[in-house]
Order: sequence, then C-alpha cells, then structure tokens
Amino acid sequence: MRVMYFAWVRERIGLPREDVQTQAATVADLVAELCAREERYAAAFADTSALRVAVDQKLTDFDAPLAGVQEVAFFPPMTGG
Amino acid sequence: MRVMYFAWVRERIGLPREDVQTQAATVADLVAELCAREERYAAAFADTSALRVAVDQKLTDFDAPLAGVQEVAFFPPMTGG
Amino acid sequence: MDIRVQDGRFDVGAELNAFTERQTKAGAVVSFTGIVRDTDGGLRHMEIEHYPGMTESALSDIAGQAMQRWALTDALVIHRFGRLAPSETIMMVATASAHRADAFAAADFLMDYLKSRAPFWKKEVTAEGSDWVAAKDSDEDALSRWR
Amino acid sequence: MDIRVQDGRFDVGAELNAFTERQTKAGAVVSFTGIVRDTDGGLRHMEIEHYPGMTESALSDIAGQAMQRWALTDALVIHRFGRLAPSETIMMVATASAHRADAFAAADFLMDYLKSRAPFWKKEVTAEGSDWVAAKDSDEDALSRWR
Repeated sequence: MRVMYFAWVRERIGLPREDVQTQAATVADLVAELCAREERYAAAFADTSALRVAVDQKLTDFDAPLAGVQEVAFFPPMTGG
Repeated sequence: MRVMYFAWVRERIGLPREDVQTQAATVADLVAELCAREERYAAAFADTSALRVAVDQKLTDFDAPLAGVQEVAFFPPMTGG
Repeated sequence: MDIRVQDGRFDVGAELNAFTERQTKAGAVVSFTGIVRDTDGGLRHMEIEHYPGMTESALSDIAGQAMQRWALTDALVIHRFGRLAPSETIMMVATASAHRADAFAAADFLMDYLKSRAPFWKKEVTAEGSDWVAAKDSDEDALSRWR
Repeated sequence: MDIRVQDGRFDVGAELNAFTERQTKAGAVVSFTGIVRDTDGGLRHMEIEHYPGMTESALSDIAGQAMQRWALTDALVIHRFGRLAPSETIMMVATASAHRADAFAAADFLMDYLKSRAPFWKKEVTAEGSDWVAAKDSDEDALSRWR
C-alpha cells in the first residue's frame, strides 16, 4: 500500500511517500502501526483530530476500512483558494 | 420646473422633457394637472403604481413636495444590470 | 471607487485585470458580467435608455453603500447604454476585499440594487417589433435580503 | 467544465473573456480571483503544495456538484501550485448562467468547497522562517450554508 504525506505531516515524518506492508484493517489501525515504528510518526500523528485522511484519493474518516485499498494519504486540513 | 419622461412613459407622452409652469404642491398634484391637459398624459399616468418618480434626481414617492424643486422625472420600474 | 456610464464597448478582462492590479491590500476579487441574452433566438438588438446625471449619482450612492457595509478596498461599476447586439457585454461590477465573503456579498448587493434602483431601461428589438423589458417582482424582492 | 491545476501563471482577464465568449446561453458570469496577500508586509513568497491526481478529481467533483445544483451553462476552475510572489494570482473560478442568482450562488459554493475540500496547502515564507497557513474554523463553518 502506498502511504503519502503532505504539508507539515510530510515535514515531520520526513518523506512524501512510502510503500507499507500492512494487514491493518482500518486507517486507525495503520496509524497505530506507524506510530509504533518511530518517534517521528508518533509526533506527526499525535493529534489525529488535526489531520485529514484520503483513501484512494477520496476524503474519508479514520475508521475507514483498508481492504483492497491502493493509496492512503495523511495531511492537515486543506487551505486552498 | 423641468419634467422628464423615460422609456414607455416618454413614448406615450411623445416627448423626453418639457418645462412646466405649475403651483402643484406635490408630485401627485403635478400628475393630476398633467392628466387634465391631454389624453396622452392621462394614458401614461393611468396606473401610477406601475410608475416611479425621481425629484431632483432622487427616487421618491408621489406624495413628495415640490417646493424649490428643479426637476421631476417619471419612468417605469428600472431594468438595469 | 470607479463608476462609468458609457455607450462604447469595453473589455471586461482588461478592466478586471486593471482593477485587480490597483488593489494592494485585497486577497479576493469578485466580478459580475451582464451579457445581452437572446432568449428566444429572435433578438435583433437591445436598446438601453438611461437618465444622465441621476444614473451616475445612483450608481455612486449604491457603490458607496457597499463600501460602507463591507470591508472593501475598492469597487468598480461600468454600465453601457444605447444599442447592444446579442452577446455584447451590458455591464460589469467588481469588488475587492481582504476576504472572499465580503467581496461576494458586496458584488451580489451591488447587482441587486443596480438592477432595481439605477435608472436604466431595456428595450428588446425583434423582427416583430420592440418591447420594453418588464421589471421582475423577484428583482424587487431580492432587495429585502439586504435590509 | 474546465478544471486546470498548474504551476505556471495565467491571465485572469484573458481567461474570463475566453470563458465568457464560449457561453452562448448565459446572461450572467461571475468570477472570483484569489491573490497572494502580504498581510504583515513581511511575506517573501508563498509555497502551495497539492496532491496530484486527487486535486483534479476533487475540483471536478466540486464543480460537478455546482453544475447539478444550479442552472449553470459552464464552470471554470484554475488553481496554481508551487512558488508564488505577493500580489500574484493564486486561483480563479468562473460560473455562467442565464440568471445572476445562480451564477453568484454557484461561485460562492465553489469557493467554499474548494477552500476546505480540495487538497491544497499554503506555506508562507518570511524573513523569520516559514509557516503552514492554518485552516480557519470559519472556512469549515461556511460549508454548513450549503447543506
């Protein structure tokens, strides 16, 4: 599964994307796995209420299932326009 | 006093402006005087609810006083934009 | 504030760019363009009559109200009169503000007031003859949004 | 519907004119322009990051919703990414309709949704360093107007 990071999430984790081997059932499970890996992930995901998640390029929630998913992206609330 | 007519009011009365000698106290009195003059005025002013009036280039009502006024204009509701 | 009443054509894009370049404090610019629409396919042209003198003061008054009511850095109104062919531009307004909500509300307000309070009258000329455009109740009703 | 996401500059006036000329059934065109604003006088430049792929589909989805919800003849969205200097144009939207109320509401809606639902992130670079622009609660709240 491709995992992508944008804006300050990308800066805290230190990379824009990575391939992750995971059996995580939901986005929240994936976040827990990443946080357990290294401090920089734990720092980036410390407050998930300040984050947004897209699954296969559609905005969704942290309880979204990951079965069959190709791409998950984490980022702060958008500031376009 | 200069009296001006616009759009179909101008067309019905048959002229864009005229100088009128009047002692009319209000716009409504002036309209009554004009209607008494000739049929084309009576036709144009038949339904004053379908008309608007400006006194010295400010929109106002038919009961507006005419003391000291230079210019009165009659026209249908505006359709700009 | 820039108010123009003219019979000649104007270039909306060029006017919008010039207006935008003059704004040093604005983050948001909203424009409205009104175009001669040939609803039934039979329109030859439109004639717009206005009340010289009162037109300019009514537009200035409406734009001044918008400037007072919202945090605008500037407002522009250009309105044509005379003969206009289908698809020609009748008029434009533009508003500039630090914030988009103010720019949108002020442009919307300007259009509602201009439509029913500025002394312009439209006549449509077709093969069958000509007719003055009737004011719509909905245009008068729209003003109640701003009271 | 015309959706463009690009790093290069564009000419708002020329885009608005081209968009307007394509509309044969519209009497009303509304545009919004977003400009890099130097609030405190210390901005060197702005960096806009986006999510290629998702950006285009999110903008198409938002514009499609606007087309369904209002009687639009067309909608245009152009949004830049990369490095932008103060006073440069960030983005524009334009909407066209037979009636002004639809064109205004749709442009307002597009801006509200684009602001909080399209994957763009702004970073401000000043002499002191750089900071990601925080999303405003008021922008999220604005969406409730359209439900």
